[in-house]
Amino acid sequence: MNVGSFPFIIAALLVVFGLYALLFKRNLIKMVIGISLVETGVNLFLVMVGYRSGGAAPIYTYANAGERMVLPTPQALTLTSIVIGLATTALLLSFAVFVHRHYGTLDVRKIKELRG
Amino acid sequence: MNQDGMSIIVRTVTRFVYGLVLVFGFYVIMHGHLTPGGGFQGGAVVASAFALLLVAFGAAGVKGRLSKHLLQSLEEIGALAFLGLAFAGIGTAFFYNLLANSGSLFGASVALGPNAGFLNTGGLVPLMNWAVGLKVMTGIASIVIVMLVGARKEETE
Amino acid sequence: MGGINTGFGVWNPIAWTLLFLGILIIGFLVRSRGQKNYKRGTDQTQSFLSGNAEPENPEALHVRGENLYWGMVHGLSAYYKRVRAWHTGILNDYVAWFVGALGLVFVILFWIG
Amino acid sequence: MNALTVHAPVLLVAVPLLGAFATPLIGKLGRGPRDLFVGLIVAVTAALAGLLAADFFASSGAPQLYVLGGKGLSLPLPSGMTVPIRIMFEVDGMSAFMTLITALVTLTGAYFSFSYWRERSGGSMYYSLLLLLTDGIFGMELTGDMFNFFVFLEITSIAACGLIGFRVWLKKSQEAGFKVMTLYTLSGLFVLLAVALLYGQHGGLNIAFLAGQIGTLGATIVDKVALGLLLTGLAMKAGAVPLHMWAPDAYGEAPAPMSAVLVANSQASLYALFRVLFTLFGVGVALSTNGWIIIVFAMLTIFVGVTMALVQSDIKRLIAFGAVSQIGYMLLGVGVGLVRRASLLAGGAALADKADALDYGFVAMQGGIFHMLNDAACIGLLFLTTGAVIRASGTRDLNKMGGLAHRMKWTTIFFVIGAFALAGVPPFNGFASKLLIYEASFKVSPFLSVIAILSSIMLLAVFVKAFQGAFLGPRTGLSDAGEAPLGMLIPMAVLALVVIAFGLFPGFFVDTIVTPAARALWFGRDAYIGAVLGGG
Repeated sequence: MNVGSFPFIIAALLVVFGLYALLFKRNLIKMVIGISLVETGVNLFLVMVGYRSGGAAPIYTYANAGERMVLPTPQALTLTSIVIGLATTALLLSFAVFVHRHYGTLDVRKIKELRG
Repeated sequence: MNQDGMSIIVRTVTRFVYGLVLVFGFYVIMHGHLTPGGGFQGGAVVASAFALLLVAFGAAGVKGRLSKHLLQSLEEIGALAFLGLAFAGIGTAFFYNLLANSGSLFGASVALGPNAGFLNTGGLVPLMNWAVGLKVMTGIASIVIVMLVGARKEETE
Repeated sequence: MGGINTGFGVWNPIAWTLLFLGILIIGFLVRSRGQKNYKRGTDQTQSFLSGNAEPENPEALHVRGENLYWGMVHGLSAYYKRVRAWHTGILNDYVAWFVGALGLVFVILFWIG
Repeated sequence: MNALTVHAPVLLVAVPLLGAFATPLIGKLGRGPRDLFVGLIVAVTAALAGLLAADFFASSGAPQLYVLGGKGLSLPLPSGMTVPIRIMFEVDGMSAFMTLITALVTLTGAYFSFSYWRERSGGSMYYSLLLLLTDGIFGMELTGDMFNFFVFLEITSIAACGLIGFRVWLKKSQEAGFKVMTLYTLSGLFVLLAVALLYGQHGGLNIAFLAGQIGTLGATIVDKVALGLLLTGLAMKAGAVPLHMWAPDAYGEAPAPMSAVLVANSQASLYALFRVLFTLFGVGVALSTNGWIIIVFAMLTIFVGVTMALVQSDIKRLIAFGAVSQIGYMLLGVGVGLVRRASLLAGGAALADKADALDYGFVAMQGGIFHMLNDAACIGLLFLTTGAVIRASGTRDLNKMGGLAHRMKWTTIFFVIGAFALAGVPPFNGFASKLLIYEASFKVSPFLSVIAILSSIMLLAVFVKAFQGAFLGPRTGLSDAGEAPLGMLIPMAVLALVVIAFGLFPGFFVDTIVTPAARALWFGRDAYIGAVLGGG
């Protein structure tokens, strides 16, 4: 299946939406979602870098002889990146829980004791 | 979601599905070197079974059966096992795959060309998958427990 | 020994330290030739606080950290008002600085470089 | 070359990792065994870093390779083309130099912590995160692979934010943790995007391979986008103004001994920035543009950092802003070096000009790199003394402190040494490195030197304020707290001795360790690439 440059556009859009959430959303949880969106965009880009039109999944045991495969390295990188993303998201959400406990709000504009 | 978990329907279904999820998770870990998946993915599946238990039976229902300390200890042991396997090949290089093609455990040589895949290949890789799987399943489970307990404390205060 | 060449000249800390000690010794020699006829325990050894009496409470004597350089900060208040206002403490603004800097770096790299 | 030196690069990463995983298990045995274990791991790590550096600086200076998981480093394709596919560690002068800095800071920070947490709840998690952070920093400094670098970058992000926010009962530390983690993650993701772009363009992740490709093919638009992303992302992680907003929060809210390690973390990002500018994009792009971008970052960092420090009333935040300003001096030194290098490589310049550029550019590099080491020692010392001060007085507000010098004589002396050294008062080490930077940057533009010198003077004023507020003044109820325990004084004394040694014998240290590091960046690009691709 020839997908053209469509996934790259989606990846760029995901990054832009994520940045929009980080720039204009006040809620801490929504900012974490923004980070996740940027991450998803980058991951999608990374997978697309190794994609070949019509390629099979890079699993040697399933492929037919002579069939061309997509590049496995970016997929391995993406998996690593997803694992790291899980850890960062968990940490960010934990911080959000404790920030809410201390400040009683998730509004980022009210959480500014550290300034100046 | 209250302290006692959810309705009897959810609990019954959980009892039924729980074992299937566990088996599927361990399958994914075990075949990590042959099929998509591996330690992290399988571990995450197993941890989702723990999360299912927590959701269905509530924190009170699971308390005492899933000890946080036990989970954390197992997590460290998994990580140490992974590192130990990485150290095993230090005679040649760190992370050197000592067992691959050696004829011993997981040491069968890989057939050339497309094949169905044999479990007894991969050398240290399947063992590392198990170590990572142990770490991930216990790690994510303890994260879920900590977050649940943390959220609960906030409700009572 | 121990010196470094800076292109314009040489920096040798050992020589500098010896010179510093020498000047210190000369300073002490000059000081030791000064008058010694003041009387201890009288007003001559009291500290002079612009003619005010010394406060009883010793804590009142301490110039707190915040009071230092207030004049300088006051003189630069136009600058400080602006720069302190940048550090809003709001995370959205910090992300905006990052995105802005990224944009600026791209502009420089592609239009000028 | 024995087995230990061959495996030293990977052991530097593996040993702290082992410690990080084993510490919670050993922590169940009690505090004594755990402290002993952590102390042992940190000491072994520092010894390995010392061994690696000693072995490297004694040898000819050719980059050392360590290939993970295999005998060779390349995989020949059916077409005959060989691509380096394995993850490898590549140690050159700059990497070996950076490991020394990290080892010094972590060693003193960890040993200081044992006494610092004596009466408080410093759990096993703290030491676990400390070792994980050390591990990530070493990895960033040693790796020769872009994606591997990203992984270590994220390890440091997570561990650093864990350290900032692990005291969940402190309101401000949670706020700082969330903010720092968001910004770290964002910069890390843009670094990953740059890695993906480079991979898509050149089909490899090895730094030497990518550098070789960019050098021979010239930088394409995609490469330039990647350069911009790497430059901004790493500048953010290093804390350059105007991307420094997280830095005072992080350094200020982390436990005092960890603030110093966080500065070492920023310096590791700085190292990566230099690696990108000199090795990865050392040829094929407009070097003077990159150099001027760095210089602008540097000037802003120096000036804004120091002026903001002057108006702080929280002693730790004050020193944190001072630490931000010092990052600017390192950037200035290397930026000036980059601009000079551009004029050296440009065709048509007169021979005398070229010799001039080589001279002053290289001196600027030496200054910037020497200042990294000096800054780590001085700022480490200052943060440790601040920790002792806060522990004794129970407050961080300069307006509530006073008179601590009456009881804490040693701490006072160490604070003065650290403050003088960082502010560039002769004969301490900060003066030596700053002098190199001033004189070399004067040759590019006198304006740069003037700002740098003025800011250095203002930094002295900042420390006078902190000193006056915390240590001077009459004896008060607060100042009746006793001297810091011996376990805290010894790490401070070690750092103070290092500061004095670097100050009194700068020539020796510049010749033995700084010059090889500067040479690795300035001349070492071909050797760095050649070690992996052969030839060169």
